[in-house]
Amino acid sequence: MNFKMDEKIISKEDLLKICQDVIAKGHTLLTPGMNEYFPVKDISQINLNSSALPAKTSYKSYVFPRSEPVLYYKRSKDDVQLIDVNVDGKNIIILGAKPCDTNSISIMRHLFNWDYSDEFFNLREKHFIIIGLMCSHYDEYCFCTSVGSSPVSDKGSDIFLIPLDENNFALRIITEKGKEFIEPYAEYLKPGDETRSKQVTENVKLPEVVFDSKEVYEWLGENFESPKWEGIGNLCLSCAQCAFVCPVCHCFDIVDEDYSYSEGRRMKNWDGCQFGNFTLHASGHNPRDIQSKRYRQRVNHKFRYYVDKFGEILCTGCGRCSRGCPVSIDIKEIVSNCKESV
Amino acid sequence: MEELREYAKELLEKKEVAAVIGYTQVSENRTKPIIITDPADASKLVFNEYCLNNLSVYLTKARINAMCRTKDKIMKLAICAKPCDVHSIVALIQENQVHRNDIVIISFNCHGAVKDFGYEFSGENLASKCITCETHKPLYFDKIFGEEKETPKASDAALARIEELESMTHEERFEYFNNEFDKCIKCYACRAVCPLCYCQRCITDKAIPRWIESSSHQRGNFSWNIVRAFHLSARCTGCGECDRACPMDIPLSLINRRMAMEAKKSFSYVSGRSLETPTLVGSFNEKDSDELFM
Amino acid sequence: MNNIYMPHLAEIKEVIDESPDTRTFRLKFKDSDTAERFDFKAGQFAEYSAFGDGESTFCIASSPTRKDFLECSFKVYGKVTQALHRLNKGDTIGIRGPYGNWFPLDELKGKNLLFIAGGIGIAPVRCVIDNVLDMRNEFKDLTIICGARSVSDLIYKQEIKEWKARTDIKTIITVDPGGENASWDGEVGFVPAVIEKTAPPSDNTAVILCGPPVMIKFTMPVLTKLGFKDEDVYTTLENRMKCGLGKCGRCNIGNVYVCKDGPVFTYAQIKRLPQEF
Amino acid sequence: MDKEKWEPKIVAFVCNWCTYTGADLAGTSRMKYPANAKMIRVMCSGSIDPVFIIKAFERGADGVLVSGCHPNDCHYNAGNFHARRRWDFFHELLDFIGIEKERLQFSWISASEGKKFADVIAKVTKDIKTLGPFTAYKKMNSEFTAVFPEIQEVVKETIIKEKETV
Repeated sequence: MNFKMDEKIISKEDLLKICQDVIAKGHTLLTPGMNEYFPVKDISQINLNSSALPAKTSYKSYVFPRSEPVLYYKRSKDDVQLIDVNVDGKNIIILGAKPCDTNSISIMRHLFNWDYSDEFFNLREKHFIIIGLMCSHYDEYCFCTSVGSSPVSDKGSDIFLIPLDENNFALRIITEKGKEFIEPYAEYLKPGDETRSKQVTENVKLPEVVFDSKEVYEWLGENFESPKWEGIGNLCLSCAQCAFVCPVCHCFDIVDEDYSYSEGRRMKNWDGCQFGNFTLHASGHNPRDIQSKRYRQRVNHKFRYYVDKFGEILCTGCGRCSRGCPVSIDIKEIVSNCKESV
Repeated sequence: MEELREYAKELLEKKEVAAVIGYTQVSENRTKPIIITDPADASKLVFNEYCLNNLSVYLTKARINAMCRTKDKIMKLAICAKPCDVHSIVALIQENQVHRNDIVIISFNCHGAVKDFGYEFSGENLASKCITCETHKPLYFDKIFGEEKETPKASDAALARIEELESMTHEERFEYFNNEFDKCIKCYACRAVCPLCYCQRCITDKAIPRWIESSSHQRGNFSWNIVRAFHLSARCTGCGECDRACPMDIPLSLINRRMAMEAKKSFSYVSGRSLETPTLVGSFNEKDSDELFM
Repeated sequence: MNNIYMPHLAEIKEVIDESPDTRTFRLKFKDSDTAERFDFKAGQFAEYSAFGDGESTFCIASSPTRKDFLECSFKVYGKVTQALHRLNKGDTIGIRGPYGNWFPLDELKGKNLLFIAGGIGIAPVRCVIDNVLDMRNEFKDLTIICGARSVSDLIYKQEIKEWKARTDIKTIITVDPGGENASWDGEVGFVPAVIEKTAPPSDNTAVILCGPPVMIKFTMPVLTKLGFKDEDVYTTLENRMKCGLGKCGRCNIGNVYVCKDGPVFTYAQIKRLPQEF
Repeated sequence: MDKEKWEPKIVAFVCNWCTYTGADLAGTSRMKYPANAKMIRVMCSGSIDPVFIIKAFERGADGVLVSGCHPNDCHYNAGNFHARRRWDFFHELLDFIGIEKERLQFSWISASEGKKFADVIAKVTKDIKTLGPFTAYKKMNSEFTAVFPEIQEVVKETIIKEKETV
């Protein structure tokens, strides 16, 4: 399944032609803007800029919507009728996804598929074609290199683009799905020049590796009761901004919602482990009753528990959580300084 | 700056306060909140145009208040507050959430702050609340630092936006706000950063019965944002933290500002300005206008 | 599409009031095919839905060996249990399940069993007891120690009567001091104290322990003192759950998802987990 | 929907001590007023949380009436004074968000003002009728109505039935 060596060159103009065709076919084409990945209506909206910061939110909501019905119900006097929902398998092409985002779906896939498979996730994911774009800019919050990724990583992409110059991209076909997608457009592809793209990727400035994930893993195992957590817990305000902008956070809630006396639906909504009532039992008992425990859970889940369970770090190093945190809590700083005494 | 650090150190050393809540520098034009309990850490304190957080939100947190109660004595809490943050503190005192004698307000002569981290301080990048600010010197304080400086001039874009919205038809406004609220992901960051959203259990967390749907679809978002705005009307002091915290850039403070304008117009009341007057919605006057009622 | 969140519909065939705030539903699947296929083991749980109010998690209280109906018992606490409490005979509820792991009865064959239950914790234990009683000759001595806050809070009075009537099980029922009434003929005292007095010898004995966290906290030192090994004490964790499928992240403690890796754990396993339950 | 036939759905939150009794008087006096208002009795106009009104809109109300005792007549002395300030803000807020002021109306009706009650209901009904159905808010329920098309039908049927009974 590895087509890594299959590299082509495509001009920006031709790439936009492909986009035009994709939109004309009625597929959804997402591209990152300032705040979010948005569906493109007109190709003039497309900005293939490798030096932009990640959009404020990832395209997680297209595979795992923030609120989605899982079933509808209709109650009558002595009966209940259930209506199943159908996930429409609309093709979604994501153009210009950052390497820190392309990774996310493959990380979440483990969770949604161990033992029971969540078809809501799978059906949507199946119709995703991710065209990644090399990233050439980082800020003080980026740390993809510390979690095993990199701005030039094509992991998770179906097709990966590397800007060679202003008007040309090197196009790597990574997966079978990517190959299938690009095949009809073979006419636009010119033979590739690997040395050129290699030169570009090698010259990309990488964010500094600030922590070793194995060391963090060890430290977390030994420092469950560290006084550090209390310090962070005092500052954290218990919103779930960090979880909701995270490309891989996946916790959810299931609630029923009545529309009228007899009809309603059951919703699957995003939920965040930083909320006080996330683990609150009906009896009033709360295993994670204070903020420091909740923050500890967040860091542990990302850097230890998920590794134990699925062998991958639940973090892509995009830095969104820290960039947006209202009280500037920086997860990178916390894990990289973990060894320092309080 | 040195004076501030000395003062904080002194307070902590004399054990007058249990902690100093202040700002510390992260990078060139970025600060973050810090809670200092060790006098040695007082040197980390800073105050400048990049101190954006409204720290009074910490005053109502149980875990912060717990720090003040030791076995033998109850200590005060020192807080660094910009003059506009003092308004929030005043509002909290008015609403009996904080007692004036329990806190030490360290305030500053302020000449504005930037709209968000990462921007250079200039008239163009001035926070919207600073443009109309009339209190460059705090109304209440225990200690004041900093010198008086001129605030850069800027045009009041928020007011222009409100006026623009007011001139629209109801359908247009409804559509505008519905589209804005539709972006909401219900992370409740606006609630978390708001000093006046101090309820132990928010109405959205109450499930029996569930008045506000927890789902973040249009309907649930609309209800939540109306309720948030209503609960803050005539209480909001305009610190603008909700705007800054919102990851989806919903213009929350626009609505708050509009409601503050209503309070000023109909009741000549501005929230958080005086310790002597009761809060507007917590009190009543028999002579209030009956215009609304048939 | 295979919707893993889609419950099966079941009809409430009988409502049994166990105590003022605890009820047992006897349920029958509307679809006979589902009823046939719904196979579970002692200790597993299910998600019960009251449509319009949501889903709640509790164990299946009837024995897997008695297949003609399914029973569940719940105490009125929150939104969903209140809604379930409002339902009557003939109403419809939803069931998703069975989820989680189970008490390893096959491994315990040939051993003595000590069942300890407190309050509503008797529900999962009852499932095991009934299961064990249906293959009584595979186990050695059985002892049941069951506690409740007061006589009226004691649930499964009917079943307890049946167990007491049998000579091949030792049944000890206790209520907390002050909870007894004039006609009470059982023990009076907290569960740990009663265990200390009445527990069988610890060799070749496995313990199945369910109850409120505070009871477990005080019971464990007593069991250790009596010589029971942590590996032989099986208990269940009752974290808050929503999906039951190991997805929603609510029940995550350490590297386990209680809804999939649990809810049955030995005390030795629990000791290794972060203490967040 | 046929605008001629269309009848608005109005939810009236009324105070137990004055307006509800006033409505009673209107009824026992055999006064005629539109049957569009669904009355919800609450103990005081001060005890009506704005979320009640939002819920009413969510569930398909076209207009809401809030009515209580005249100032100084409150059974709890000051309930309606508190409410008066609160409603002022809520009304302004809804207006700013884009909900027409006529969708939410207020009145003071005492127990002896049966006639006023009938008049107020008539006025509110007329106002909402001129405004038309609250489609902007109802659009938010489109996902439901897509799954349960019969909801729309049911709504229509009841409207017609109601009209017949009037």
